Amino acid sequence: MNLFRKSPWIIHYDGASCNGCDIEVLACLTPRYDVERLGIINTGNPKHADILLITGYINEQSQPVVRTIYEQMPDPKVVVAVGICASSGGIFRDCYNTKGGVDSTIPVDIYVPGCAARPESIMDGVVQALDLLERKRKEKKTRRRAIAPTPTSEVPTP
Amino acid sequence: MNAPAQTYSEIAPERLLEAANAQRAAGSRLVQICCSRLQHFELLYSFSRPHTIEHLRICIPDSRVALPSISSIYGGSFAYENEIHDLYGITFTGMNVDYQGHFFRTAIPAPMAVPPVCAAPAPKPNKPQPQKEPT
Amino acid sequence: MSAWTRILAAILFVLLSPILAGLLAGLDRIISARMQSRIGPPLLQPIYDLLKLFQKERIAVNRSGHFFLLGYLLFTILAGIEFFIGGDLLIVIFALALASVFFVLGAFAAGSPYSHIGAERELIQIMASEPMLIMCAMGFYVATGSFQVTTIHAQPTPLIATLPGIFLGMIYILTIKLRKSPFDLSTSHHAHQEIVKGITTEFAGPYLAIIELAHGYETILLLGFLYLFFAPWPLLALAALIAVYFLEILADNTHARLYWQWVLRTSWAFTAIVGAGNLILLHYLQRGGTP
Amino acid sequence: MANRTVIPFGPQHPVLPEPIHLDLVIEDEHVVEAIPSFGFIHRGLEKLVEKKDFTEFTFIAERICGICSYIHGMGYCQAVETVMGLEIPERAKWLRTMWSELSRIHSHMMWLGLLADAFGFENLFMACWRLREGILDVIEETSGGRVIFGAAKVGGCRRDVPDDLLARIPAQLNAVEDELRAITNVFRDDFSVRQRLCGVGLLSRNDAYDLGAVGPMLRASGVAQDSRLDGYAAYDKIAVEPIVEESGDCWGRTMVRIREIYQSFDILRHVLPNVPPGPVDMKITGAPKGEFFARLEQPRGEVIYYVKGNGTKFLDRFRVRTPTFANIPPLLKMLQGCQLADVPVIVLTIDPCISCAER
Repeated sequence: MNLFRKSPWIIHYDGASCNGCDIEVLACLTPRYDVERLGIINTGNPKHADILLITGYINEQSQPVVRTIYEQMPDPKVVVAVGICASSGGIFRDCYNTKGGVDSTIPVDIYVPGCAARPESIMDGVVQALDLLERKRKEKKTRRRAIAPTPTSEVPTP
Repeated sequence: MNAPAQTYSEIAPERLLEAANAQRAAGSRLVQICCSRLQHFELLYSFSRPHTIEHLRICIPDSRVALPSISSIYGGSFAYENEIHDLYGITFTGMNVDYQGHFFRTAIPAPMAVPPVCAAPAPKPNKPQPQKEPT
Repeated sequence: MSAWTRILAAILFVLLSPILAGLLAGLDRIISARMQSRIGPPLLQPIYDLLKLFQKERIAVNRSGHFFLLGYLLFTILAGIEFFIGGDLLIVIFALALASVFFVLGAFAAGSPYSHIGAERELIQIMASEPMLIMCAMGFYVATGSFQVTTIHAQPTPLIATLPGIFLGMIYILTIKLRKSPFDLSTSHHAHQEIVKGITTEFAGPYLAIIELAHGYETILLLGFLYLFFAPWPLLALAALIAVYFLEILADNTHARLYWQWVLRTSWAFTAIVGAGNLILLHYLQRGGTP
Repeated sequence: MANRTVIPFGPQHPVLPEPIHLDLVIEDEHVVEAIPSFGFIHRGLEKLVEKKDFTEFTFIAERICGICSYIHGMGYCQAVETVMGLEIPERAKWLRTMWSELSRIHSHMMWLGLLADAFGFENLFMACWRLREGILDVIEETSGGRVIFGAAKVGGCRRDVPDDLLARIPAQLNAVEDELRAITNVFRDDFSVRQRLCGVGLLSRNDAYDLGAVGPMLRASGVAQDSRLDGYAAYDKIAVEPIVEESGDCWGRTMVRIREIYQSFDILRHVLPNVPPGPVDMKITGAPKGEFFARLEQPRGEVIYYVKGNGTKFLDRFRVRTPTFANIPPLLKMLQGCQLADVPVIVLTIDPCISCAER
């Protein structure tokens, strides 16, 4: 049974954004959109989460934070970049403090467009992430069988 | 519009504390401190009473000139002063809360201290390389 | 109870409790969602969550922490088995207390400030709820003359008639044990909290699943306690349990989280008044009845 | 337990939607000291004004913050218009007033929900956000966007709103307002909510004034200051009474915001039937030369836009002093000596918008 499809727990981190996407991410949890229908819980704790939603781009100070959160999440995990800023830096690309989109720091699996991304498209991004989770778990399992017991082997980052 | 009158007056850097004290005695509130990088550095201290807003302008030739902090008079000014220190590299002496340059950590030290490139359409793809500020 | 029925009861408890607790939690989440004008997750969601957590990667934060978690699970199950085979109520309560201590130790071993504060708060919650559990056992003893669950279960008249205060006190601490608002101090299932996930912050994947599992066993065990009050009339008991659980969900949805000082104060005051009051009155009545 | 521990609070924290980091020195769950660090969202967009045309910069001004997005765009435009000496059409002024009041309602309702989430009242959070969708519907119908709707433009508004739509809005607003009463009553009367708000995070009148608090923070401490009295946009034709509470605690600030929601409904009911006919924007010629400070009232308090033009398409300096930035010193003052459980509540009562504060 594809359990990851049924029970994805998300964690949301706000990189350097304008807040527009953040409040839309929160709006996804609330009655009109209600992502709990899909079994999604906003855990707020990287160690419990499967999906990392990042809004906003990465700057000097948030880079180590994002990296730490990503490393704290147990495998399998998926990163969803929400909004244009998170995808490429967006309107703030030319700012002096920009390092670029989220993929400048950690591997991103799904890009959600929009400025600000609408709740519908955020939900769509999360749902696309669900299948990836299961695939990643299987990949890891077969890989582990292939290369003997090294329990700390990481998923290769593209 | 019945917006309150805004007045601008220029004062010398040495007279800053004295002027701030006078504002405080008159019951004004510190609204903001704004620094601009023109060919020189220009600081605007804004004070407001219910129906007026006064801006005190201080011009300093470069960022090596240290200014006195007004945080002993207006306790909330440290936020503005730390910000200006981190973005423009101007030193304030005697701040009540001093972040030692860690209020805003930026990829390049004092990024706003570069004078503006006026009227140029500015295609600037080369991003400045991150450097660590020696602290 | 013969030896065979005892073994059967134990096996049934170990196997069925997680499923039952999962369904209960699923229902809880659906009802909560409806109260919040949402649709809510599927009924089996907590079971999906649990199974998924077992499939996640094991991140070893601290080995002793995991040992303590196993202790937590083991002693909760032991307490449950002792209860459902009709054993001694005091052993059940002590095993349960020991399980909680293992849980707290596990969180202390994890070494993050959030889990430390969560563990401290969990200790406070144990302090708030434990007196009532002991008083409950005493109440059963005073009413039936035995600590044996079989004897208490075999009473001809329902104990609710003589122990209403104890029952109320048990409902009160059930809120603490189920981690519902206003008592969701040490950790909370859904609401966001100032100490992140509190006591469970540092446990990931399978270890979190162990906690959830133990919590499920504990829930069933506590509901078993409440069942004893209505033992002769199973249908009434079922209705009462449903009503109590609904009340807990309602409380969860109509309260803010309160301070630990407040929780400790009110739970002691409330349980002392209704629990101890009930005990004293019962004792007095029994002596008055048979001088 | 009486030893001191330092708790890192944030930057990723479930109660705070935005990254701010506080090192809380605590002793027995009492905060002895709170040391904040900033810069997680610092973008440096003020510097972008030198690279972008002054009309194009409106889009960036709108993205200073996604919650009070419209007022940021409008404030920037207002500052530029004053420097250029433009008098925008009357209809644009009224539409601007309408959108800024809608923004205020949506922001305050969102804040009420977040506050409820901070003290662990999930149901209330959901209820506030459910009703907020009703306001977002109105915003979407009138402008096409939900949170960032790009309706501001130097010289007026980017879009016109048809009159039949304007006539339809009051009924929608009334429906939201009716349902909102039940929710705000909970904030006012509920026992557990009052336990968490009353007497928490006290800020005296003097401290609020001296430390430079603005907006609901200042008004909840008994100072009647509201920049809408300056009469920008169409506010000179609307009577706005500053809403003041005397208690100076978290409960007072909640009450100020709740009463402001109802005030905004009243203002909208006055504005919507009175929007005059006519064009909504005007042609812009030339470039700004000169300097001006525009003061506006955001949901979070007084915001200041400073524009300095040099006669070219590219401004010399754009500065925004946002309300959250001004409210940081009072926040640090309030955090001293509070309980750990109160930290999220106190941080939220300044209605933090870190994106605003760090730009």
